[in-house]
Amino acid sequence: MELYLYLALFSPLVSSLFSALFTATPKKQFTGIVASGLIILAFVSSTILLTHILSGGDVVHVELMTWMATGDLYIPFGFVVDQVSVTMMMVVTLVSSVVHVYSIGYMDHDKGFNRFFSYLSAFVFSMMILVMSDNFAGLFIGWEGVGLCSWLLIGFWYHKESATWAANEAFIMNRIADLGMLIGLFLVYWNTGTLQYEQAFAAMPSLSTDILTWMGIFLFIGAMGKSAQFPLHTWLADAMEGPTPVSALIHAATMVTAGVYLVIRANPLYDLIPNVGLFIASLGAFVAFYAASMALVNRDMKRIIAYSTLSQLGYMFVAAGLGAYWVALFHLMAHAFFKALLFLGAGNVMHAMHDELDPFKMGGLKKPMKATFIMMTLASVALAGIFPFAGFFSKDLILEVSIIEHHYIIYSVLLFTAGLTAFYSFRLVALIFHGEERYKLFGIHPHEAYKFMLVAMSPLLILAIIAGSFKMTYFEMVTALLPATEYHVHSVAMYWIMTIGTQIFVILAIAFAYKKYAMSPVTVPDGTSKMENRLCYKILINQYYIPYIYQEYVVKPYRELSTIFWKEIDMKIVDASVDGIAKIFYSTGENTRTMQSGNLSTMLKWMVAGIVALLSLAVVFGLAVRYSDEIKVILSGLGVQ
Amino acid sequence: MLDHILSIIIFFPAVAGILGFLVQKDSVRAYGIAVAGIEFALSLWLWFSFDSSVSGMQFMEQLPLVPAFGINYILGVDGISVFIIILASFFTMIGISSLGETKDIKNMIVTLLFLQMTMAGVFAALDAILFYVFWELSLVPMLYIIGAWGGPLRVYASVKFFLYTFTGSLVMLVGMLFMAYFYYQATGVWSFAILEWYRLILPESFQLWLFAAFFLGFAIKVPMFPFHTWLPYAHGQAPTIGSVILAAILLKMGTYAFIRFSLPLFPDASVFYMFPIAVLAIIMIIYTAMVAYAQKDVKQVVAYSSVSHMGVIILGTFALNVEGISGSIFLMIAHGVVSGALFLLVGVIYDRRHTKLMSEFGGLAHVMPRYATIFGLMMMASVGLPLTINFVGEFLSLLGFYQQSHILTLLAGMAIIVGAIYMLAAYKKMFFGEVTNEANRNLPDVNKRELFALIPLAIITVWLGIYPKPLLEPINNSVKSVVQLMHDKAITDEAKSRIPSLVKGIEITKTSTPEAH
Amino acid sequence: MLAPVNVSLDSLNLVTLAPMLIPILGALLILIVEVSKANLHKTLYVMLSLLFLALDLGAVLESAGVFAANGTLLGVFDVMLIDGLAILAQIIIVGASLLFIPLALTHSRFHEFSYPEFFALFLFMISGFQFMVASDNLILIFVGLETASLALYTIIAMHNRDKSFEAAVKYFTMGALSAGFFSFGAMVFYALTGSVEINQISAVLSANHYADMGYVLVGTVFMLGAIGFKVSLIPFHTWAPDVYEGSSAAMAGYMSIVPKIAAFIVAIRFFEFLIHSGVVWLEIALYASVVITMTAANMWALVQNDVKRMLAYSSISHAGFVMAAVLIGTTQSNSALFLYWMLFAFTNLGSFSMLWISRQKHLPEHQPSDHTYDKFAGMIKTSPMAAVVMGLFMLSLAGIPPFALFWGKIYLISSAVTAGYTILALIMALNSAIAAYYYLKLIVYMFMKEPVMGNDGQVYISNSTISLQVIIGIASIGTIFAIIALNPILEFITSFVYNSGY
Amino acid sequence: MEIGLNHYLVLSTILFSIGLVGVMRRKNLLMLFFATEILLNSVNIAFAAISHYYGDLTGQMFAFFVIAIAASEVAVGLGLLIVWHKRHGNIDLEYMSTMRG
Repeated sequence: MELYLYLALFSPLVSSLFSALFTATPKKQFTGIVASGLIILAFVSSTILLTHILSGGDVVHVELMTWMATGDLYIPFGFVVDQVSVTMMMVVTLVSSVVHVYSIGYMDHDKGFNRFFSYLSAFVFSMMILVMSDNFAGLFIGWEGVGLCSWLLIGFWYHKESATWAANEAFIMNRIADLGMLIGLFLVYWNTGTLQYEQAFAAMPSLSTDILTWMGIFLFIGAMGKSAQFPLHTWLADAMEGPTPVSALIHAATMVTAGVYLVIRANPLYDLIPNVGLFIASLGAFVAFYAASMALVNRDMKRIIAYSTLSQLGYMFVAAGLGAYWVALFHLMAHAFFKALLFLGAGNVMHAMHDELDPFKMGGLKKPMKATFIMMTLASVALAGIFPFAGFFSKDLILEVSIIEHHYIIYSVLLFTAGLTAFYSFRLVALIFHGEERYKLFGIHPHEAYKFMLVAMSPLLILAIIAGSFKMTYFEMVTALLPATEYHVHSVAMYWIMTIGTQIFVILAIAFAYKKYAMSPVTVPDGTSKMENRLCYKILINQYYIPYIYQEYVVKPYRELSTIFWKEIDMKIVDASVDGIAKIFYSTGENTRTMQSGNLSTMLKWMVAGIVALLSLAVVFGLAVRYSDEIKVILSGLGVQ
Repeated sequence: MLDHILSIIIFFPAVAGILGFLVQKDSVRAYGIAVAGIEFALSLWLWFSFDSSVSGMQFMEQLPLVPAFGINYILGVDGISVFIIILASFFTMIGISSLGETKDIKNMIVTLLFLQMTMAGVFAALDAILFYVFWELSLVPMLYIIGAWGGPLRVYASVKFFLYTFTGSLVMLVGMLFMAYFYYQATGVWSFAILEWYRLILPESFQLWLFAAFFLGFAIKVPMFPFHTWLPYAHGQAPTIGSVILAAILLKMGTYAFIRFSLPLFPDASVFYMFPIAVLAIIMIIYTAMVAYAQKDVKQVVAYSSVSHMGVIILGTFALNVEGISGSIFLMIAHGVVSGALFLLVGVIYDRRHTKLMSEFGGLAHVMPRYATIFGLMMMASVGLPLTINFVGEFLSLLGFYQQSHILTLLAGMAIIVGAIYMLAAYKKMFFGEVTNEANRNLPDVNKRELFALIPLAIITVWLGIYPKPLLEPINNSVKSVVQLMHDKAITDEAKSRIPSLVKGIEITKTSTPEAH
Repeated sequence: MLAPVNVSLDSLNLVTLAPMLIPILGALLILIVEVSKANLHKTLYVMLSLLFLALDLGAVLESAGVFAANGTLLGVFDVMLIDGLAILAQIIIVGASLLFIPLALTHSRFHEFSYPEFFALFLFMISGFQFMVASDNLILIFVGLETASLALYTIIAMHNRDKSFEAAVKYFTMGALSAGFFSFGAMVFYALTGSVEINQISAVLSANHYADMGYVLVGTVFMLGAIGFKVSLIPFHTWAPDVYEGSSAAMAGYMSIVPKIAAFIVAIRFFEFLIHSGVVWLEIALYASVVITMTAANMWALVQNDVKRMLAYSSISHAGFVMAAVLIGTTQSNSALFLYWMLFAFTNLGSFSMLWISRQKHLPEHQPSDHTYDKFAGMIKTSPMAAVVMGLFMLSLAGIPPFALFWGKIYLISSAVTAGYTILALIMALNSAIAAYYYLKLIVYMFMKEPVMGNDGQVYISNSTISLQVIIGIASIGTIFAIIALNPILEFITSFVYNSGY
Repeated sequence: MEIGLNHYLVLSTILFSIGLVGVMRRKNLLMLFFATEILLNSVNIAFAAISHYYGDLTGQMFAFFVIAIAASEVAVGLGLLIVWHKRHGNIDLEYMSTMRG
């Protein structure tokens, strides 16, 4: 089995390096094909590992070599394939295989084709390290690695100012969270003496709650950055500047879920600190609603999906925070499939619309892009959580968890958000595919994507539909590692009322969206309509003014403070005082050199003055002898004995 | 020959430098590369014959110079110093081979060879006066390099560099003389041998004063805030080769000296001053990073980033535990490689455009993709991305200091944020966007000569990031003995508790020998 | 009625006089030669002087051997005192003179060397200094001091330029004043103790426990004034820059070494017993004047435009630095004084010789003085070897290791540290940093500036001859490789100083 | 009133002070030399008196040496003065300040 582990881990690396060889050369179709092949190889290996684990095989654990060893610290490159990581591996390799193949078509005309595959595979490699590592340090390598790749890929079109800005924003914001993560690692190390999951978690129950709470908080801060939780969420929407396959892979399916993965992985820790868990759940619920509300009015197709991702991450954190780790992981998996599908569909639309992102300028695309229409609709259905699609199983479960754990506020928030989710998803679908063909106003002739791209998307489609049916198999597998709490509402009647109620609520929301955007005529908003001038619309379209606040009250002051530090403090105080000391000597010399007037008379006077001064000093001394005791104290300080 | 390999490493370049005067002008570059190559080979030989499992000094040489005053010619290396020596000869080789069109190239090469002598000497010297001799002597070639080949403010910059560091080290010299006097009082014999001094246990009050005296000398060299202002000038005005060696090796003298002198000689004072120094280090990290962000000149960005990184090194040193000190030593090497490479990279663009202002560039990734790639790698290393060389050092330094103070480590950890901010901003300004300046439109990408210098650095950056063990293991062994020495020597309870004792038993060595797995 | 003088020649111990008599004989010989045949070439006189100085050195070393075996020698009615200090000082005096004399063999012809009297006066002067250091009798010290000084005034004037005469007059007048101070000081001590021998004075004073402290202080003030003038302590230093500027560079270098070591010996003999007997006032006064001399002279040197004048101020500063040894007054500090001065002799004579070698016969129009900084601009391009050597001397003067002066510096600072003068040690150290600036200034000019137009480098060696090159070679070898000879020298000095009771 | 040692010493001190004032005030080189002679001779008086007081010849010997030295100083000084006068036609200190700073 170790062979497959290595294959799964390193074939993306090989793929990345292989593509990297051709970065300087013009587009080579085979780089994409080879890269995709290698990623698929990783997928196949992961599948073999999955079957191994499913069939009750042992956890595969290898240690490649030492990374750092000093003092008591020992960090190896250790990798583990257990029930949790194999799930993540499956998600990562599957979605990335799809995205790789898809990208061959999507990036067809791009100059940086080879470079793109290099970055993309590097991302997969980093993600594999992240999920497969058997210790926190390895996790951190992957953590930063995906951050780097995310930076590279968001800024892939580096000639675009907005893209590079978004890349830097993402990187820096993630770095803020990474600091928390790093501190979390330090806490783990100094309290448990190791960074290996196994030993560290084993040592944790004996630690005081305070320490564990801090550990939990700092690790979660790391998770907040990567999973774009409030208040570190703004980068995710801006990250949509990257190519769409990137958004699908990184900013929907895999990287952003790393935070959830971390909380799941650290479940023995979070089990010990339910207060932090509750905070995580509350924050998750808040973000779920908060992000969904922004998605309601947004006019950028990719941003809407990004907010939806954010919202769904909130759901996952609710589950993880409430201790339903397997539920969180399950939703993570299901979400990966339908959200990646949604993004790839959006990518097709973008291609067709020549990178137009405003759905108000589309409409009626279902005719020219039938396959995409179907896929996106089904993905949206899955996202909305309609039975029997994947989202139903996973999302409803989270609602159940919250009610079973008696967190009714969270439950109601999540329920309401489910309605919002359905609304904005179908608002998007309706605006893009239904209604009149507004795109004609802009003289665009949309066309369907390459067939192989659609074929590549099909696994996701299938999984988005049927993933829910794996629930029990999955449950049995992961609960070998995660707390095996089954969540059942106590009374059957209650269960049915809840489930059907939710379904009706969601369907009503979908219907409302269709009524508003598909049935009635839609005009391209131009800032004059009554709705656009409402306060709540303004707040939502401006993302609650958070980016503005960051720009005005964080970024700008930082820049100004930097300039002040440089020009005022460094130059005018620190440096000037050093030069000032030197100048004191120089100017004293300059001012007193007149003492040497060259006149013999003056020179003689100086000599006599010297004698007179010494004589007066002698007189002073004579007086001082009377007060000798006091003076001796002072002199001893000067070193005179 | 192995018995005297350190002497050979030190004096070979000097002798070769003198002979270099006789070499004909057009051939002197080849001569320089050859000499530096031999020197590097010698230092590699040193590495191969170095026994990593020994924690003490190796290749010791001893020769009385002024026995009446206790001055001896004592050389030796341990895990702490050996790699910096290798790094020094490596950078001298890289530096000479990357020299492009330079006026008075003969003088430059001879000066560099002399500089190499002083650099090797500082790190190999085990006698305080011998150390001081090389320490001061290293100022002279650098003064000349900055002053003769530098930018418009070169004279100001070079003299400032010289006087500032000279002033600090004079105070340090007084401290050394005090140390020798205490040794004389204790034993009746004059001695400046560092290993002899290690045996001396001083009362705390003396430690505090002497620490302060040594500190001034080292802090200016490092340079620590608020003594850092010579550095931007020196870097800003120095030619590429000067900046490279200054950043890669000369700055490390200060941090190395902290570990060689301050910690083992004054363990109680080290503990006493730990927090004030940590605060200074944090100011260095955050404040200079912000200053770096405000710079308009890319070389100044890298210069200020050096100060910022040196802050992390200082912090790791004053963690006073094995993790922190090992990390800081590793980071010295790492920062040497990375900042050296960054200065070389800045030199590449300066050679082409004769400007270092970032506003002059933009979109260079289009015209110089290879350059952008290497620059990006080095930038990411500088930012401290895992699996690059810097991360190992930074991680260990911060990890080590976390044991001493949580809040301060949290503040110091801001390094990874603020570092990313100025580096990414600078990278964006230079490489991203459209090519706006016509002068940049047809710039040639890095050429073979430049690649010859940069590729090895890139390889080292990644290799040691993934597999730091060849360095970390010997460093670890030597640091352990330093920490144990400090623990044993400490007299105050505070110090005893802050500095861990390693004599806990066998289980430590068990977990730290990775072969077992 | 006095008793008839009745002493045996043996007890006179005339051998103690030998070192002083040899230069006097030489001087007389030179005068006789000159009288018997005029217009002989200067090389003859140079060689004669060299020979006699070599003999003199031999005699000094001979007495050093005697001292090492038998201890301190007294002679000629106990007026002569040949102890370790005297021998060490004579070695420095004669050695420096040996290095100086060949500098007369310049390429250009200078006025003073064409007179044989110059060499005679020079030898007289040496014997004067030798008397000065080899006695603890204030009369003999005074006579030696004045003999040497009067010869020196004349020698300076013989350079035969307006500035030389001005310098000689200034030096002479101030010297006369200082002679007044010396005699007045001696008179006070004579009045107090009835003796003019330093050890007698010391014994009498301590016997009555310094009862007349007020008068002791008055005497000390005047002695300090007189000796301060010789070693150029501020504010008695004003002659130094002008005299250095007025005399030839070689002579200036000589003056920065030899007269001062003689004065240091007197200072050691006279002041240290006072300090050790608890005349705290003197300690404070010396402390203050040492610090002021070091620092202020450094600051003035910073602002000079002429290299020779800068070196003059730097010499003042070095003198102040070394005067600290007298203040500290331990065996280590006294040894450090000699060590420092020997090393300083090499370095400073070397750097002044470099100025001498670049001395033009006539001052060019655009140049305000002989050795402006501008003159040295870009020297590395036109005359690299000379620039490197000059840079070497500057680095040594700045105290950059491993060059000669560094070793003297650390030993002296170490003695301050050892004696508990921590603040003084720091001030001494930091002064080196200030000083480094002006030495660097010359290096900056030589190495980092572009050459002045039309300067082909010939100017830097316009005065060069083999003999000058040899001297500079010796000086630079001494400067670079001082460390090798350091241990024997240090042991030698320490044993001599220690055995003399200092 | 008998003339004692103190009278001589006071006289000597007064003369010395006169000499000092003269050294400081005189602008004429020749007068300056006179002032220095006064200085030295004031000391001679004191030496002679003290020598007599102690009944010891040392002081007188010192005085003789001072006289001799003063004489040779005059010789050298006058020589310099004459040369200066030949070259510049004056012996005023004011004109003797080409070197300064």
